[in-house]
Amino acid sequence: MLELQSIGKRFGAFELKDVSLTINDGEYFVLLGPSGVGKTVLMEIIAGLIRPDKGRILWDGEDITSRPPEARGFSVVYQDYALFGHLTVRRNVAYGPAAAGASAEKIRRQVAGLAEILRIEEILDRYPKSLSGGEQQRVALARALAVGPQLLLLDEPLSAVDVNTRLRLRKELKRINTELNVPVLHITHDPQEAITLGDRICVMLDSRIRQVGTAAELFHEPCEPDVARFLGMRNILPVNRVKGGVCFIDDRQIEAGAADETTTHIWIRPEEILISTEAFESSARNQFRCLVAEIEHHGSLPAVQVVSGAMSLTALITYRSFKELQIAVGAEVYITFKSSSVHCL
Amino acid sequence: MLELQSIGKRFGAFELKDVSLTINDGEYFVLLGPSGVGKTVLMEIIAGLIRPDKGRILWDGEDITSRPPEARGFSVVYQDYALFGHLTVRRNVAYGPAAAGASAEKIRRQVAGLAEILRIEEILDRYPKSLSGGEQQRVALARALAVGPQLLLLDEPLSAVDVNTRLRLRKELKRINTELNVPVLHITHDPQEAITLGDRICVMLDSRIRQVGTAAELFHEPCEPDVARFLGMRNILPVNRVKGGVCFIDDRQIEAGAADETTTHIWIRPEEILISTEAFESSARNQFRCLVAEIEHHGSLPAVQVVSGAMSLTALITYRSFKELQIAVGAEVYITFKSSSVHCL
Amino acid sequence: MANQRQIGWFNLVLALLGSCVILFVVAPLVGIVLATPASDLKAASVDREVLESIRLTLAAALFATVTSALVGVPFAYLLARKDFWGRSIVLAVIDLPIIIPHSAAGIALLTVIGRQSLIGRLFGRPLTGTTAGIAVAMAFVSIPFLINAAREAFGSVDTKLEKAARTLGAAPWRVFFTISLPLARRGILSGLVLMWARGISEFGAVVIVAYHPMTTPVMIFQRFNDYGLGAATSVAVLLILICVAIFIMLRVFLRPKAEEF
Amino acid sequence: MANQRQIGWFNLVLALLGSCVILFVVAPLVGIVLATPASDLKAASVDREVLESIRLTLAAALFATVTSALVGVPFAYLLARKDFWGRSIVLAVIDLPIIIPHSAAGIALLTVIGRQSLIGRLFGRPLTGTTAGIAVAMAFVSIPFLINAAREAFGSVDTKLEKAARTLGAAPWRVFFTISLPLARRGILSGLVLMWARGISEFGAVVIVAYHPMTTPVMIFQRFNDYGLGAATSVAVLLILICVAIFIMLRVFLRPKAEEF
Repeated sequence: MLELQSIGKRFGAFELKDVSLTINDGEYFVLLGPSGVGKTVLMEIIAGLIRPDKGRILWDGEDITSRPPEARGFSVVYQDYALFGHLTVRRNVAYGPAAAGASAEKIRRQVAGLAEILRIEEILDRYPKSLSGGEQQRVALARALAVGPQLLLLDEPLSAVDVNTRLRLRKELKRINTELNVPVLHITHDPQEAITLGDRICVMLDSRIRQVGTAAELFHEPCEPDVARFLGMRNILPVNRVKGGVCFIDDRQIEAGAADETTTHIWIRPEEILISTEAFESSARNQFRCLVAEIEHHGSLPAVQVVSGAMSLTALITYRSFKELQIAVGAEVYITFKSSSVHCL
Repeated sequence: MLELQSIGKRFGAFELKDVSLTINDGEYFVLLGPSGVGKTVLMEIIAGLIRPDKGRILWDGEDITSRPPEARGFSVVYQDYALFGHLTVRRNVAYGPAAAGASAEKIRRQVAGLAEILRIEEILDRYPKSLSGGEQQRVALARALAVGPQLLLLDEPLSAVDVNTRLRLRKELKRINTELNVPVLHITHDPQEAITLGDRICVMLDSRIRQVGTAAELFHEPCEPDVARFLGMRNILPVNRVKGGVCFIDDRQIEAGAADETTTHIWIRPEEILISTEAFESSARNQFRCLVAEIEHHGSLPAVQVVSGAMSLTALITYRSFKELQIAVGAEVYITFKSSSVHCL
Repeated sequence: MANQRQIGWFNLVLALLGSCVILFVVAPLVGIVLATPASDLKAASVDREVLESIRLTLAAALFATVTSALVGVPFAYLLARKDFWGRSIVLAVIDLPIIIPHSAAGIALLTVIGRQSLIGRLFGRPLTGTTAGIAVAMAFVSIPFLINAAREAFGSVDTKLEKAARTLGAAPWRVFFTISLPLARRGILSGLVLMWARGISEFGAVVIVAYHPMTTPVMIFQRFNDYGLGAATSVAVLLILICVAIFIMLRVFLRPKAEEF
Repeated sequence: MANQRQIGWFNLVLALLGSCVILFVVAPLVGIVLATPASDLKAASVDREVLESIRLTLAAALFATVTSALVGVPFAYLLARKDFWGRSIVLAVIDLPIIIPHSAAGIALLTVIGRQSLIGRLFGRPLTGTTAGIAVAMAFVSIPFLINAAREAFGSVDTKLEKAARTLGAAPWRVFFTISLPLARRGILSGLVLMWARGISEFGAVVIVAYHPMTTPVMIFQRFNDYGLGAATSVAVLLILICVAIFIMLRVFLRPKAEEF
């Protein structure tokens, strides 16, 4: 178990502030944040490549803050893989065991085993330069796993490969984590990736940790609007005041079952908003007449942006409804959503 | 109107093969393809920066193949903006008019006008280095527009900015295209971007043009499985044979209204597949008992991958149904889709 | 902790080796300054013969530099941008003066500008023993420094900037003067100063082309030969100080400023 | 088309300027070869005095290079990797020998290794007039080339590779020998050859430290002074050929091979 206690680090104008977090045994932990927020610095602090100005790092309760990287056993896979260009794939993978003084026979067996797991047997005698992005990625993983790491640190490992390879490698990473029972710290700027992979996700904004939790927790109860926005959520509305379960938002009132005095923002999932061409009676407590302001086609699900007075909301509907309702920019439509669909922040 | 006639270009192992296409007046034309496919080379051939080995380039019917870039009037916005670091924003924007010998007064007015349109008035006296990605992007656009271009060439203009800026800039690009009536050639590797922006989209794979059409045409009638796959479509199944509107796919038979002898692949939209925990009678002609193989959370819409024999399909359902149906990996479910939902390739 | 000490050892050994190098470079310079009484230095700095040689040296090197720049900088741009047939041979030829022994270079120059040479006959008299001859010798041995510096400076200018400028309607010559040259100016300027400094310090080629008029490096050699070490050191210190001043100028004023662009 | 011609003009002018530069560099070298009858060259190449001086020159320069490499290459690694206080001053100090006039450098070295110096008194006799003295003079003027080449070579090795190696369990010294040094080997090797070539061609500093034993650049100067141009050219051509051969070796064998990595 890795524990960071109030880690701080300053480089000129950049400052990492008071970072505390825990990575449990066998956990797939994702560090999610926009670029430039200090994720890589934090990773290098964990690896021992950068010394923090403040704070302590504990591994299974033991203070390892001043232990050099070669004695920590946390291996790093960098975004561009950082393969050793002057060595064959085989010798890249063997680098760690050789540095540890393993016997030639033991190294041979270890390389063979990892080559099988990661399906790189065919390329063991090639040089990194001649490999595709996906192959390089697997070699980098094999090299990192060859030392039998206590913790695997992955710095944006999927950002340099194309979409299809990325989907395949995601599964591979998760499989390694589960089968070899290695805890993983995975850095990414992509919320999708974090959701798909992370047992727990840590959202970092402005060099500070904002929220740690499972994907479900983050998406259902983001702790602040910044986090929600970063996660790509739409329909976050600031609330002026709340009275008896009704949120006052500029010139509109929205009924929200969960609203109380502490509510500052509400959030409505785009796919929980129903669009109709006529008003209708239903159990849903919120219904507004709107104008269609814009239609965006993301993949095959049209996102319809509607405005009602000063309030602007986006609804995600199926392509079929989109065609049946004949929605066009400027058309008058009704939106309907349940009071229980209104989430409070 | 720009016409490329059988353009070919070879650089060592790379070859651009027989490219012919037309960009109409005022059109927003998107060139879509994975990286390394030669999109930038093609753009530089259009700009006059690279001379093609073969083929002709016509502008309004006139052959401009051997005309140098400064005489074509097609301005380029590069991926990293390529702003002149030794000049202020103002002088960056004024570069083109100054090169054309415009009077100081005319340049002043032109810069002021564009600065207003692109909202860069505040930063006119700053140097590019001090600007954010989104600001640099707008300056690059202003500079390119200052020459009153015949055609605007954009090379991955949105790939270096963060998600929120990207969404804002997309609208800006579309607005410029519409309001100033400048035809745009926009290069991207992102199908989403192509769909959102393009009046017409040209899909380029393996240095060759595969299909040109509107977003709707591409998504409803992709001409070949490669194109469909690149567009991110799931559920493309190869058909063994077709008999009386029934497609034989390994050990399964799917009814498809549109299938005939020429059908080689069928394609089912993930959101047109219904998932239920029990079989039911309906007008939909295709129903299969399946096992849930995997659940992926992309944003807030879960993608459920199911297998029935050798057939694997993905269904996109709402988060609410997902919770109500209590779908878990390994569960038995039924999928149902209409014969008219089966698209033939 | 053992591992902590290991890091320390590694860097300590490197630092020790480094100190040896620094000492090796600094010791002779400190030595010569210590060996020169202030009075000798003062005497040298008002010696008309010395001052005249310094003036000659600076002027000849400046002339060599400016002339070379007018021809060499545009050529460096061509070398940075175009990949023509035989380019690597041309690059090698430009580097030749760096590795040719300077006394041999002086002899070689004599075959071109000496008494029997085409130029010698053309002008009616050889360039040997003239300021022009000195400048030619200086230019020959130092022009690679200018061209290489300018070529690298142009090479570090992103060609996309030039391409963008072309599409904005600028002809090639306009792109060169408004984009390439301003963006490469620091590198070119430091190449100019470097070439000037190399010209000033040239001894081997100059002493063969022109023993008179006497440049300062030649004068140091002559005084050492004719009057011994004592007579040479004060002039040597004076010249070293001038070169170090130019060098500091190069380092301090031409260092790329990170904050600008 | 008018615009097409414009591009042509621009490049044509640059190419013309380039031809002037090439001519300026090549003419003296062609001139000296043409001026030397084959018989003279043959005579020089069997002249025992000449051969002995060439042997001495190559050996002294080699000795200077190898010794400097053992100390300087690890130091270059430190300079490439660590950002310590005063680093830019250290970098400047290392470059000093490049800009100090070589005759002045020779005088400065005399104050350290000459008769009156500490080292002179320590050994009971000065290093002047010895092979060791020659090697010291060669090392002084050429060590910046080695250190800068090695520093740049190490600098171009991605530090992420070294970091990755550290996390794989390799101690700093192991990372240096298994990652940094092999990846920088081409740059270092070309720095070594460059330093060797610069040592061979050194004249100014060597002639002051040791007129005897006579290195080839000194012999060219001595023959020119004592017997005139004719006597000097054959030795000069011989030395130029040796230097050009080393130079071609540097260019052909040490060019980075694109296909490897």
